[in-house]
Amino acid sequence: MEFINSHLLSLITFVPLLGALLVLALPGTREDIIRWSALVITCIPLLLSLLLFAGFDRSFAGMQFIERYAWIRDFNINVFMGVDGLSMPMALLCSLICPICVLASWNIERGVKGYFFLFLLLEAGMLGVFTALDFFLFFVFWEVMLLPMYFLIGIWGGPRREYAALKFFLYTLIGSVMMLLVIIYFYLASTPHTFDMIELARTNSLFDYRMLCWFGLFIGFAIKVPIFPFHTWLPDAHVEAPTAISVILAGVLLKMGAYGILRINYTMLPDITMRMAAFMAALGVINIIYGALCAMAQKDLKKLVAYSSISHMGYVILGMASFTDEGLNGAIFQMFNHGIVTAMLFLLVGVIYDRAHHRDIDSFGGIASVMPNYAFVTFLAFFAALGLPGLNSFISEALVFLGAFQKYRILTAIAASGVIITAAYCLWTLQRVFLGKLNEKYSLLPDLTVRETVSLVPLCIIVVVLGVYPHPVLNLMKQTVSLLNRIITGAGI
Amino acid sequence: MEFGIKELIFIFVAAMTIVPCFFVAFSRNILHSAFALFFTFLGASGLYFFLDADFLALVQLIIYIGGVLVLLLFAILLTRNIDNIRKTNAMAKNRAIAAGAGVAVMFCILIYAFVISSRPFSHAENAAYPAVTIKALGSLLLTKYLLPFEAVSLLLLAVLIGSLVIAGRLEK
Amino acid sequence: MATMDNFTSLSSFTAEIFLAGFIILLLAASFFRKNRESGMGFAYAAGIFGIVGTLLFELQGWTADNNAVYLFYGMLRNDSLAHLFKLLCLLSSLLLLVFSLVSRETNRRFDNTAEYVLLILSATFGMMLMASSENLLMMYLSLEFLSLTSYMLTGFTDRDAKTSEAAVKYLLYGGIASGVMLYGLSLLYGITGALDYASMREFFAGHEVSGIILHISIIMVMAGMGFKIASFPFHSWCPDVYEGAMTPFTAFLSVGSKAAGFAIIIRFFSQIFGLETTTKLGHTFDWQTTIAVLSACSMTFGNLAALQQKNIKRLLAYSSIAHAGYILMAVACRSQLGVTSAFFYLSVYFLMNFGAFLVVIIISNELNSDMVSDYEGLVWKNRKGAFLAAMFAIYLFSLTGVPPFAGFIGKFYLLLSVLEKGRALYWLAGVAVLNTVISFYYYSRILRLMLLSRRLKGADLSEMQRGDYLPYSLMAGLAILTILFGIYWTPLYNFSRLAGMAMK
Amino acid sequence: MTMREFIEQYGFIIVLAPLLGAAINGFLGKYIQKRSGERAVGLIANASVFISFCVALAAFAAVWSAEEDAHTVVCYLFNWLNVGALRADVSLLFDPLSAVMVLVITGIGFLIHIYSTGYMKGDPGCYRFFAYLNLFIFAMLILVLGENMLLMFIGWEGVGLCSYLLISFWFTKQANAQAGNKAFIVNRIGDFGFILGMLVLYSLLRESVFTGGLAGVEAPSLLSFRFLEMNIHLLTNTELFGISAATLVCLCLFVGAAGKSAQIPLYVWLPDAMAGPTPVSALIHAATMVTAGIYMIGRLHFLFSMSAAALQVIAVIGAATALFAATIGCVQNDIKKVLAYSTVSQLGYMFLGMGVAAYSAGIFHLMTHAFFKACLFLGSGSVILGMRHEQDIRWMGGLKKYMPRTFATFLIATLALSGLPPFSGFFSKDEILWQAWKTGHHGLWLMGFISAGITAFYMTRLVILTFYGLNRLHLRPSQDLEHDHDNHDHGRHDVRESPASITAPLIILAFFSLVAGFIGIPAALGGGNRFEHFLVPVFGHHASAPHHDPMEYLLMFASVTVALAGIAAGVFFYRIRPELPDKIVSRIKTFHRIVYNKYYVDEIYGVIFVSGTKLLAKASAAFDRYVIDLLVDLAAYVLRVNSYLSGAFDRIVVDGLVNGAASSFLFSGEQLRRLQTGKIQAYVMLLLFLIVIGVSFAVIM
Amino acid sequence: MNIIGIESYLIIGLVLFLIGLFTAISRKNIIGIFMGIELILNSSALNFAAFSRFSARSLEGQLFSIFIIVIAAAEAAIALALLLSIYRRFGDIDADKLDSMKG
Repeated sequence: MEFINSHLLSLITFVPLLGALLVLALPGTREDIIRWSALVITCIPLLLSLLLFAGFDRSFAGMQFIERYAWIRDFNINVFMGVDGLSMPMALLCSLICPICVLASWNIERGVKGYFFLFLLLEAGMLGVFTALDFFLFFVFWEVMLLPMYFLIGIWGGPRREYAALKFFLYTLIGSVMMLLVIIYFYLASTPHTFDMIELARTNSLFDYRMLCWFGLFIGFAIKVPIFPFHTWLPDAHVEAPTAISVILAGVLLKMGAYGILRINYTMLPDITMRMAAFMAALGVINIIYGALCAMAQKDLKKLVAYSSISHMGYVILGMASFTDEGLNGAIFQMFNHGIVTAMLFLLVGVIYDRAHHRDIDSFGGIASVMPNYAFVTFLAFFAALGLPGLNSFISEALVFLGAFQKYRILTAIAASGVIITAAYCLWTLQRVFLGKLNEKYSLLPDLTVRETVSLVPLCIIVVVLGVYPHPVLNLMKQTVSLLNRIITGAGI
Repeated sequence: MEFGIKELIFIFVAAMTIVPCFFVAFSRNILHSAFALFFTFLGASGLYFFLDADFLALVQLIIYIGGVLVLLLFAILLTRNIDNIRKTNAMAKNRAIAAGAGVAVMFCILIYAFVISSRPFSHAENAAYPAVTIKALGSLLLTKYLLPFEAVSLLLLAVLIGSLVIAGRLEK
Repeated sequence: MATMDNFTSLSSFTAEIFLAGFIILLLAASFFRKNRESGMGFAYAAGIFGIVGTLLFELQGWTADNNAVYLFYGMLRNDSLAHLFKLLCLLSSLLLLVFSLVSRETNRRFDNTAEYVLLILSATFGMMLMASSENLLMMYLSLEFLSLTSYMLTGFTDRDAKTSEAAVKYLLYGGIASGVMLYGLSLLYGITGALDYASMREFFAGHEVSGIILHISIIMVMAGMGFKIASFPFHSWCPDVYEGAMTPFTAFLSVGSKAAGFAIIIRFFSQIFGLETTTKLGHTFDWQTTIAVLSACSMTFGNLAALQQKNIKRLLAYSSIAHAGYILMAVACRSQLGVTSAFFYLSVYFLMNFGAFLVVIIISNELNSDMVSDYEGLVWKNRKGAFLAAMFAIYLFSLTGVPPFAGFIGKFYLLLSVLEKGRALYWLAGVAVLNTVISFYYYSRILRLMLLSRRLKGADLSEMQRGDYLPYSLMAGLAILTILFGIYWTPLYNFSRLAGMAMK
Repeated sequence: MTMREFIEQYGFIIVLAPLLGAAINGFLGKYIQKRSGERAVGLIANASVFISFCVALAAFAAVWSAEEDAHTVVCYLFNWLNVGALRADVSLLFDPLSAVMVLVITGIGFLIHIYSTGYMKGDPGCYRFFAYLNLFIFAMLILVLGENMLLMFIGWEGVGLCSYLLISFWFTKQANAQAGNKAFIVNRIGDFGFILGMLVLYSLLRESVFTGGLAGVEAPSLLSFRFLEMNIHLLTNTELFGISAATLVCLCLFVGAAGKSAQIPLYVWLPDAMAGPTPVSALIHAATMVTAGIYMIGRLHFLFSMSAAALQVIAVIGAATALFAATIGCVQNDIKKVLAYSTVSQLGYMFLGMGVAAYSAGIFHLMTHAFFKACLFLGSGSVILGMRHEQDIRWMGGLKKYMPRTFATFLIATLALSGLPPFSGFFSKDEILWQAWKTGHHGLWLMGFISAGITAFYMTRLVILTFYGLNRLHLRPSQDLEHDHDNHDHGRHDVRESPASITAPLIILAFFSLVAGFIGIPAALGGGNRFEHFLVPVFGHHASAPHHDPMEYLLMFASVTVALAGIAAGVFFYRIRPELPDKIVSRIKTFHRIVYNKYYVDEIYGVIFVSGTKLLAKASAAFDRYVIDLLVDLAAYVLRVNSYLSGAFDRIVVDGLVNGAASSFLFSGEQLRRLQTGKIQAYVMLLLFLIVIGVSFAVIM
Repeated sequence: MNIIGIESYLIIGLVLFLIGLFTAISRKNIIGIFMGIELILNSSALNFAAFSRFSARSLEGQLFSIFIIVIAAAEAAIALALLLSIYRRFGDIDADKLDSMKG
């Protein structure tokens, strides 16, 4: 037990990696064994991260569960992992969503072994990004997560999957390549050459070309969030990716961009971040309004949900740019909530797609009378998406508004108007799909199967519970956020 | 600068090297250019004599004229039946003009460079330069430059085998 | 550093002597074997034995305390850089022989294999000389040695019109390029009055030389060397020869001869003009920017031209031009770390490129076509197709320079050495990074055809027979090394650091 | 243990009971209904509301009996949010104002629950209906009892959600679904205003309270009402965007109130909300939800009284809505639509009351209105049941004989609404008019006075057309029968009185609408105005007007006469000379059509807002797909090369815009490739050419 | 500067080199190109000899020229062999016809 406690993070990150190799070794024909073993492998990090959650010290702002192993001595690169209030919720979210995605990818027939191998690799990459504290390790995990995603979208995706996969990879590659330059520059500029993020954060005053580095990093992460001008890959990637992959894509991958900005831009270049705050806030508001408007005009249900993710991530950016405790806490809580809500939405889209084999909103109608349970869960998901008070997204949106209003009065007012557009397209979609006269083509659609319910129910519970009692997640991040704010405002003066 | 009989012959030999060169470049008949090449090589060996490099001149005569030129003649004869030898040497018009321009520019630049930096070329006055070079060359070859000597022998062996194999397929 | 005379230096020249002796032995043996058909197995076995022998001698002769020793009156300089590059070249010719065994072009109905092996061994001999030559004559001689043997090897089989056309093009272009280099060398000899690098370096340290003539001679010398490593201005032969020559030999050209070319460039520039030390000459004659410009051009040209290639070998040719540009970037850094990362990248490139060509060979054995479009739906054909596709994916991603693979670490070191030079070369790092993105584009076209599209086009693949496990285990080995060095690359780095330290 | 301790410990039961009821019916209702029928489901729902009604009574007693100063009882549950300077707890605040509201909600709610068991008999979705209804009661109680604005906002949106679910209860019909959508979105616009108000309030308070930054002081709950009441003076002199902070906050909050309580700009959803079942209209769209806005203003009266401008705006809009809605009410033919517009008009009255700072009068009118409007709606429900779901009053008539009890209760409620003396409507409406006049808003008094008359007129018209004269069901043109079931017996069908479960609540409500007025008899008429006295701890003392101001009697007399005149006009037009209205209508045809179509407000909104946003959405989606895509990504390249991939349209667009970033790479790649001509001498040419360049550069440097 | 000085050798060498280059580029016949190459090699051999006489004043230059000549001979041998295989394959030795591989 002591071993597990002292090596918790490396276990969480490398268990899926070993699992992936195990899956590779299994016989390709026995698909059921592969599926069940994949499920078990993804559940292990979930249990471990629950252990992490239990053992996490809420009152301490710095890094916990620190592990450092020498990797390449000559260049002072070491496997340095740790979690703090910022990465803890994200790791929890990631390890929670992965088993659900494995459940959702039960009906993959083609190349099952390859699929689950890549999926477990992806999970290892994602968990690695959230726990890595060594810049080189962070970059390696960032790209390791890129590869399986390319194939998962490319091979198991929809009709225009190749184009979508390529676009996804190229966008992220451009971003990460810029990041690589900045990483190397930081390495060379730091006096005892080091990749250790905390060390770099401490001695960040001595780098020059600060604006250039800040933008190099920011663009790399903005592509991932995605922020307005760089978002065009998201709708394509989502529409073409299989259900489980778009759940992971929206649920966890989008958070990496925001996490990156918080973890690197904020701590290493605080003065520039302070100066660029208004710019980020404006981008956030554009994301909210533009995403919502685009969502309203979509015909394809999955594309609509994709644009809604862009809109919700806009809140995160706005919250981050406010440098107030409420705003930043709201932003990180919104990252967590959005992960849960979008995962539900994509699962639900997957459910209807498996039955009707198309996602055109207008050709559905009156599904509620045929599939009541499905209707109930979708209503809950959509209402959580539009930020109905009593559900989890409202709290994060309220916090973001309360936090951001102090610094950007007009911008936040415009962002608040986004609430109306979001409500409009959510309800309009619900009405076109669920209410109204039953389209007799769908009169015999089966309701939720056991597998689908098992994957959806925990998410519903989280959505409602966090809405009423948000402390379990909010307490995690409070100390780190106040530390982060102090750094930024301190450096800004 | 004195202008004795030696310089006169030198100018003649230099002319004998350069003028046939132009024939090689511009003549329409490949055979004519081969002969022009012969005179150029001859002129070059003459120039070597003026540099007191007598062994080198002989090597030039034997290998270049005896070996390389003969090979070229073989090539010409083997690849063309005699009758239509005339129009063998066409010249691609536009490429020629461009090449000419390029070469001219290079010529001016290099002449300019030589004029600017002629000083470094003539600095090592002190070292004695042996009149008869054959003995010195021999000893130099077998002491300091033994390795290149052996390496070249291996190279010639490899070339021998290789070209035999490639050319050898003729009869099949 | 001791300068030994001929006989004493023989003792540390054992590897080359063994090889030369073996060549002559093999020549003699081939005369006495009459029957032709069993010759193929015997010749390749002998060749491999020869190379392995030389390798063993080389390793045995290598004293790790990298004290550079001048052999044959300063003709050669046996330092760790020379040893490492010799190792790399020997391994490339070893793989060339093994690939020739595997590829249908060169194993079954290929009559004079003995001569083929002989030429390969002599080419190797030439490369070993190139790695350690410290004298203009020796450098030119070894360069010509490799070039001439390569012309013959390119045109060796008369399989179709392409090979002979490629060989002639290679010969003509090589002849002119090395002629121009020779003229440059003569000018250099004229300026310094000496043939060996050490005295040239003293000359430059001592005398004030006008930049123009030096610049011109260096550019002309670069013509010959650029031709060898196929970097931008001197690359035109590369696509045609790569497409025309037999695939095993193309692989060898893209790695072995390129590595030898780089050995010459590194040695030529660092020994004559010095690395770290800013000789008086340093500031007047800045060869760094020239090479930086060359590197940027060849990177960009190589990647852009490869965007729409139809033939896989031509595509890999342009990619090798681009990679030549990347390595030139390290040379332009003019630092010991630069030399180290150049060697590191070359050894990683060795793994990826030979792996990629092995896949190309096996696929052309089955489908006998080099068109990229014939790779469509490879992964869905059968287990073998899936294995090939997976391996090729690993190599392609490594060639792009994406982290979990060794290619990324190579590029990482290149960028590190470039950025370490401060403001001067930031633009070069930017160009390199932009090229990485462009390069992914054409690598992904192959990936897309092989893995992503579900249309089963082209002939179907034969199942994996029991017999031919050699190529697959080799491929797996190279792939594992590519991944291993992507994760833990300290051993490889320690070796390449030795190379860096050898150069002052 | 005293009533106060009981509430402090177990006050949350009032909220928990309906939640449990909703949960049980929601999740298990389907099985309960299948196994033991609708009665059981109804029973669960009624029981839960009854429990919360009892606790409400206990709370009322606790608050009423409290000594002089301790008039508020707080039942603290748990800390909900504690982030940075924001601290919000989930705790319930019982004070005279919320006690009144809770009594109204649970009391009328309970009656309506009983009524619904009768009304919804036979409807398969019964369990769903009761679950939503209980959820609504829970949300409304949270709204009323919330100790801070955030908690109130949860209730605020919660009731919006329930009204959406209940309006589109019969979702199979597209119209109902659209009505539900409309209601929620308009409410959402209101909530946007509410959020803005909250944001401004919070940020200004945060600045003034935490001038020295947080520094670990135990953060007070900034948005809790008690804290606001104590520290609202901090906002007196602060400015924001050029207007005084208090006014800005009040205006934003009023937008929220207008959205929820259907005032002028945002009232369009209420008439369409009649698509829901009648008990829903009664409970939500008459008695409780729509009054939330007034309650909010009452709760934050100290804030509103700080800015006279805001109060003026509220008063004006209130009066305007009253008059405007009354005019539309006169020409509506659907019984529920008439009552809906009457509700809008009465809400306008309440806002007028609030606008002239007569808070207790506003709340008093709220209470009385809840009783008689609920009674009217339930009465119309039983009429609709009787007439086989026919809602158009033009085809009714003569129901007096068949439904005596419904008729009696309907008549009492109508008289109360018209404001005749003995009934509660008179006292509350008159109090408001008197306060309007007293505080100098003579113009607003006049508008209120006229709309009182019109109210009397259309209510009489409604009563006469429904209950008096001959039954005109057979005149109904068959085509507008859009709903399908049971119109088989076209001949005379026997209209029977509704069962006891429906009429009993009617009678109770009628009794209250009669009695309720007596607790608020103004001093002028010798009454102690105990209602206002009860709310003093919340609203503080009014400037005690001089007793027996003669003007008050005059106004009272005037309002009674205008009510009688309205009734007389109604009787005259529809009882004595029934053909007259048609003649008038034919003469003022266009004007009548405009008013009948609600001044085409819905259509105008439709064109400007709804289709406007849709157009904007389409524009931004198109912008996204073409302009950004092409500039940034490699679509151009991939599509051009892989023709089988690209659709015809994309190809046309893409080829047209060849200058995308991707295609520039491709273009240069193409040219460089063409450089490779295959001719050896071209290669050497390139070599020569580049050497020349290199050399000339060397010379130039 | 006397006539037989380094300058004249330089000029002769330069002219030979440039004419060789010009021939190699503009000739259509492959043998013509070989001739160009031979000229270039010859000019550099001449250069080496001249520098060894005038500037370096040591025999190394001449030795270099000898090696150049030897290698030129080797190259001519290979050229002939490849030329024959081209002739057998294509029927004629026109350089511009050798463009089957391009792009």
